[in-house]
Amino acid sequence: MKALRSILLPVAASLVAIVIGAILVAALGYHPLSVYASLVSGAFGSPVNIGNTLTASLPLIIIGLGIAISFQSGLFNIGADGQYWMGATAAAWVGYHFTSLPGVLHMILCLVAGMIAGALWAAVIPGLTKAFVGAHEVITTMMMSYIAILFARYLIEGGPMQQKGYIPQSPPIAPNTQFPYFAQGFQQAQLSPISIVITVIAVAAAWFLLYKTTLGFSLRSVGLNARAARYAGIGVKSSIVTALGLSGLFAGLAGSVQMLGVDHQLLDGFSSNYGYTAIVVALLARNNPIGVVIAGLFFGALTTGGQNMQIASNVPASLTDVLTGLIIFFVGCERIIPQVIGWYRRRRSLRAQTPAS
Amino acid sequence: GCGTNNSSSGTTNTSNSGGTGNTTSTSGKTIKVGLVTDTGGLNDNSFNHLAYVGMQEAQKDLPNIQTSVVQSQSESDYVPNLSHFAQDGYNLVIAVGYLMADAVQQVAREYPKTHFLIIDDSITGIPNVASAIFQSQQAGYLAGVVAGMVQKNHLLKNINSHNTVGVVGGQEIPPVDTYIAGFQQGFHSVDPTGKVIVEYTNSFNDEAAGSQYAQNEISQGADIIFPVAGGTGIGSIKAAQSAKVYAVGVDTDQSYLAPGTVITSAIKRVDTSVFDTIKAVQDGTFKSGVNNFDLSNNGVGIAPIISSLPKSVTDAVNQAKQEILSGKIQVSTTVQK
Amino acid sequence: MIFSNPEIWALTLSMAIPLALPAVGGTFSERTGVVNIAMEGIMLIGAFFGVAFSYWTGSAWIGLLAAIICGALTALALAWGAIHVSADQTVLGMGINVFAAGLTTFLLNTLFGYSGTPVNTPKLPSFSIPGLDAIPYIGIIFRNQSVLMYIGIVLVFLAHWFLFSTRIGLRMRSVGENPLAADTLGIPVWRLRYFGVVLSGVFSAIGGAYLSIGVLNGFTSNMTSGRGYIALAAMIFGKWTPLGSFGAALIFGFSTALGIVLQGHGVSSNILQMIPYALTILALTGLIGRSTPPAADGIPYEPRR
Amino acid sequence: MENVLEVIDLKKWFPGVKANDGVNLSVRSGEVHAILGENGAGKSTLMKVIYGLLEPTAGEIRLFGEPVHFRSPRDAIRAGIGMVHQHFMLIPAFTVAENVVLGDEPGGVRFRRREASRLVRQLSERYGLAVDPDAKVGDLTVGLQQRVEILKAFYRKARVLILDEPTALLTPQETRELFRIIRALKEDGVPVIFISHKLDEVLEVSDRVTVMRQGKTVETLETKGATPQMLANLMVGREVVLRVEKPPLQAGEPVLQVRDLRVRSADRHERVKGVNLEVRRGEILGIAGIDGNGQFEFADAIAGLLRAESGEIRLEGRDITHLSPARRTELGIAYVPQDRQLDGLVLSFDLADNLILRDFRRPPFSRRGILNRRAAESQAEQLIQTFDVRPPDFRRRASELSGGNQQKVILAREVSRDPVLLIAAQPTRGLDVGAIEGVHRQLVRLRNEGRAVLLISLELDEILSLSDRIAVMHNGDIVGIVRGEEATREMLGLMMTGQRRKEGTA
Ligand SMILES: Nc1ncnc2c1ncn2[C@@H]1O[C@H](COP(=O)(O)OP(=O)(O)OP(=O)(O)O)[C@@H](O)[C@H]1O
Ligand SMILES: Nc1ncnc2c1ncn2[C@@H]1O[C@H](COP(=O)(O)OP(=O)(O)OP(=O)(O)O)[C@@H](O)[C@H]1O
Ligand SMILES: [Mg+2]
Ligand SMILES: [Mg+2]
Repeated sequence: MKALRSILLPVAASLVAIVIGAILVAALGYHPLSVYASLVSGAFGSPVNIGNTLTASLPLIIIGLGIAISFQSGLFNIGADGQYWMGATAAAWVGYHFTSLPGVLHMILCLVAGMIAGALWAAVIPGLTKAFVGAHEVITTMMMSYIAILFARYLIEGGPMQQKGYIPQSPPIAPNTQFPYFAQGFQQAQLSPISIVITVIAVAAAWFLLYKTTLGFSLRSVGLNARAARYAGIGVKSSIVTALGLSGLFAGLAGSVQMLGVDHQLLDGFSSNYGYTAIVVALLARNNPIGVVIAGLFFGALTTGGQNMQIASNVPASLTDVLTGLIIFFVGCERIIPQVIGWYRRRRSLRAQTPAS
Repeated sequence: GCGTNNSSSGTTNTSNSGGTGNTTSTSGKTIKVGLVTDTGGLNDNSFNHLAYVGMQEAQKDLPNIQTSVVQSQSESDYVPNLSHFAQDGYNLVIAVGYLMADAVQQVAREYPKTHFLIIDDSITGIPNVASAIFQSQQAGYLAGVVAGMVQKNHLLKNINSHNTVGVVGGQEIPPVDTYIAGFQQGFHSVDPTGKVIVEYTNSFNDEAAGSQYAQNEISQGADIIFPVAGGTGIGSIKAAQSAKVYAVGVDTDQSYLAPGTVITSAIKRVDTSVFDTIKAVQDGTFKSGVNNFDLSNNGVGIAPIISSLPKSVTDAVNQAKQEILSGKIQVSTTVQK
Repeated sequence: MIFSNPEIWALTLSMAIPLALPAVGGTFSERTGVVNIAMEGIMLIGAFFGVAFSYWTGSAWIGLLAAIICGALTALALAWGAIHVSADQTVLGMGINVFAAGLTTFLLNTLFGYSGTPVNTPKLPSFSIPGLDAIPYIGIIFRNQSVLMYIGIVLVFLAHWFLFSTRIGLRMRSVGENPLAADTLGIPVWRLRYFGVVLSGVFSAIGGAYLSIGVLNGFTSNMTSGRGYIALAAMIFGKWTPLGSFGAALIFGFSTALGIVLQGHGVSSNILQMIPYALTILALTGLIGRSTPPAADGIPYEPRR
Repeated sequence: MENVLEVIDLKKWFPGVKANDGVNLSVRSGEVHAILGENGAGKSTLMKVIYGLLEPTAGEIRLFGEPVHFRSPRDAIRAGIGMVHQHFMLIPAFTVAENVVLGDEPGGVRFRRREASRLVRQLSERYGLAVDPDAKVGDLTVGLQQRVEILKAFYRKARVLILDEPTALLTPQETRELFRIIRALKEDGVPVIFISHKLDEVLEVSDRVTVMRQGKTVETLETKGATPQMLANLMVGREVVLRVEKPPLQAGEPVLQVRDLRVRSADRHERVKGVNLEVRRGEILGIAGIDGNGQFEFADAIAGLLRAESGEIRLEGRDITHLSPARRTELGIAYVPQDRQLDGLVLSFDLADNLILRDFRRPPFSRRGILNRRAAESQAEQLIQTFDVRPPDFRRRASELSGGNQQKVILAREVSRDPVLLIAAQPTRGLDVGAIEGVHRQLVRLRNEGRAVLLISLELDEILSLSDRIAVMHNGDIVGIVRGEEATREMLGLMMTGQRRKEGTA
């Protein structure tokens, strides 16, 4: 019953947002049904579209897992975007530097490098300063994120990672590190089955870590009541550093998976604000790893579908953001639905009573 | 929010992409053209917008052209967006920006029957891909000559004795840096001891930052500002206007932004290249490979120079143009630091 | 050398104002107990409708008024969700940010087309303060600045006085610290929270209007460029006080100005632009240390009646 | 005498709990009316309903004969009801003066801070509740906070005053002072509703007593003629043992040895100033003292939560001065902290998780970093049964339990760890007599099993009835140590104000 409720409510709330969005769309002079139809078919209408939706979802899911871990530990890692960039940068560097390594080993090395880079980016400055000086992590992670993006850009805009020539981009990573697509359909969607497998493993790992290990238990205790955790002998400072580090580790993993599976080289346009969308993903998922998967797929579908909606119904893509914003807002407000139902029931039972009394 | 009330009135004057084809004329075969912007979007005040303008012109002036636009939200949208048009049987798909080069190569091979045009990158060896390369350093050079003349001879009111011009770049990337490199070279060809301050805002849509960077350069004595930064640059031009100094526009004739302030603009005819390519596809004369747009085919150039400047400036510009065309001057594409 | 260049101070101030205003706004909201990360979105709303109404009515002042009203209405939506529905305030804020970015870009494109807002849109006046502008160095700071900058500075001080020296300010803070305690003393918790959030919308919208019709006269999509998020940091940095937020905004404005002024000497602009972020971290760890939010910040208050 | 306040067949139901289920109460003008009842009997709920904080499910409230329907405390305050809340309704970040005047501040638009300060100083002098009006409430000891809470009620000059456990944290002197004020109010005809778990206080100050059990009022009787035993039995509904039996002391070798310990509190004040102390196997050592004299910092330092500035702490001969709290936990220190909600529990964890909070790193609860939930559940089942935690369901969140049951959970966890040393800080604060009996029995059982128990309490009666030896702390130092059976209230009271006494034979 509880589980059913936790699925039905967000769905109902999304419906409310969709209806309000439809009114808005109609007011702006578009046909709401055709707009929504193209949104849905853009996201799921063909195998390639589904592939594209998945491709857009995977980084959101992996980063979202990390953010969920930080949230559960009572920390607001707002700088996942920078950690994601650092992961991608490290993976790219390892990917084109060591060309003599055997394929699988090289791939693993790239992934590990990305994870370490992301983890360090979050753990060292934001983590240690939070633990020992009390520097607010919202500020430090945000600032470190801006720094990361500028740093990555510096590397390829005239810095040491720029490929010879004119365009600011790193050399491509070695072919044996690029995740194979196996089939034409996957290739079209830039979706490697290996990326999917890694994402599934990441989800399982995050879930296991949070709910089945002593580390997860400590982190959650600290997140819910740091004082009680301290009284119980849990190291709050080390938990803060660990939580931010883990959070960055997932973001870094996402960056390296994106590098190996999709981009293959570091580019100026690598940014896509995944780190920010993933915050919403984690929040809407109530920081539950399984929920992160659902929310991640949902946002992936919205982006992919939005692109299609533009093409099919000539609605500017910014309208998807309007809809997305409404959906986030109303899913956030999902509690209004049982409230309204309860209020309605009470009124009805009141009305039923009145004649009797 | 309060947007709903206002926006309903907006439907009357929507000027967004035309979806319905022009079917009034019967001559010319019907072709479908799709435009994929990079993440800058159509309001980038730069090449995405220009490509769109070119496409709209084609729709207006040529018969039976159907157009559609998709603005990419992230770099991972490039491949799906390009494929989408190709799959839908579009005859020509236009990709704006060198960032899409890889995506175009991949998709073009998958859809050999679709024509592709990529702006700002040179792809060769794929029979269905044409590339438009702009020698924007040449446009920058001519604009630099104008600025140099003004500085050296103090041709305008309020020009100080610092002989300094300021460049506000969006980011250290080729489409920006080529302009700047040419501008520097052109400026120094006239005024070898003058100073060019080059700064980058690292953003293309922050008007306020553009204004502030310009103000800083003005405070260092610069009295001609050359922004190469899309929307950010608009702020720079406005800053020049309120500080009563001068500006050089970019990409398109930007004198409308601040008449009397913008002395000329360095122009890159992305719109022409798009228009021409659409026409070529319709006529069946599509040519793959690199199409160079430079001074010789008026693919780049400068906008009319402000009338308060003497003819000597126009003469100097014309002379520089001749020298470039004759190969006597080679314009560099790398910024001097 | 660099610091003797008065331009750096003028830049500092003009860059601090659009951070300080939303930061002060956020302070009002969070001091009454509602976490507000929607400053970015509300700034965009203010910036866009400021320009739009300025153009439609031909008066930048009406534009400013429209910006304030639209900002307040947006904040009202946040307040409703946060207070009446007890929804997660971070989610709501994120939703508003995404919504506002989409809506303003969408309206920009549909109402004004892709070439942007008309260039003949009126902007608010800029002027120098007579007398002040004659003083060397200081003078430059107050030379030909937007009227909104002067208003902004006054607002910051006014806000501080309001929050810490008036009866209603005391009550607002009590609601953010312990709403149950305030309730038992007969203080209307919800009403004050609405007031705080709406005030935050007003301040953020003025901050947005400062960008679009204060220093400029046009709107470009996403023109706030993350200033609302930096303002969030400034608010925390300033320990949830208006003067502290202003101080943090000044530090940030100064280091950004430093990054600009240092350019053109061959150092990569990417590296120079890290200065404000790096300095903020340094200042935070070195000078400021722990900053504790209002005790009930982000916790919905549901009277169990 | 007229009835000022009448409550008629009042019901207040929460989902799953009938907190008030048929309450009848009448309070006459000029009387002190005590309410007695076990933890969870519904006393506070009743008061909150009267004060407008909760809306009744059914029933009627009459004030001066008129039925009233308060929608919020605003209405109740207007009608002249004042209340001291059991759980402090204070704003730690505000000053004492700000807390007291909030809602009725001096000034127009501007808040006249100095005037507020003056008013509160006057008030505190008039009522003998000394407290600095400009101190931040968060910096005050809980005892002082209790005074602020009482001052708040007096500031508003109520026509009916509700005091929900006002004395839980007062010193005996302060309690006496409060009773003086209550009697003065009574003279003025202001009725006072007084809630307390301390039967002697109820007998001392009240005119009538209403006893509540399981949400219902059981009986109202004249205080004259009632005895503690009689009241206790009425509350609990069975025979209660008011004094715990202890076999004679079998003290062994020292378990805890503290030498010259100096500790600073979190706010950098030196709170413990060179304490020397020993606790032996098989004894309960009680620390008596007025709140704020360093006893809780002392306990924190032994548990490892505060750093020792200097000095030495030894556990079973081993130097633990610099070990982490986690290491000390492993070595056998158990700790029942003073504030159960803040420090003792993770309120949104369920009971099973709360019960392994200290030991989740050890087998059987985990192996190699992997949790074993089944072990946690079976341990929870067993503890819940042994300690009679209600409701007996380990899947419940700790937040859903009443305060007394929360305390039982903490105690169960700490006692079950087989500790070498148990530190219990205020283990029965706010508990009813029945629950206190249970806690005391557990402490004595541990002692009898040969463990060392360090009991810190502000309740002299608790200290006196349990301790084998009593150390009195004043101003960060031990003033003296006396044997439990030799100690008297008067003797301890004197020592607590700082009068030294030659160390006895203890
Ligand atoms: N807001 C609430 N929601 C649900 N149950 C509640 C709520 N408040 C109180 N209860 C339940 O109502 C019952 C009565 O609680 P109440 O606080 O009135 O007891 P009490 O007699 O004051 O006890 P104590 O002596 O411990 O203060 C308890 O079982 C408690 O758990
Ligand atoms: N703000 C206050 N208002 C009224 N009484 C106070 C206040 N602060 C402390 N006291 C009284 O003074 C007593 C001693 O308190 P305090 O904690 O300051 O100890 P101290 O002896 O001054 O220690 P230290 O030497 O560390 O300052 C307390 O028990 C309390 O009764
Ligand atoms: Mg109670
Ligand atoms: Mg003192």
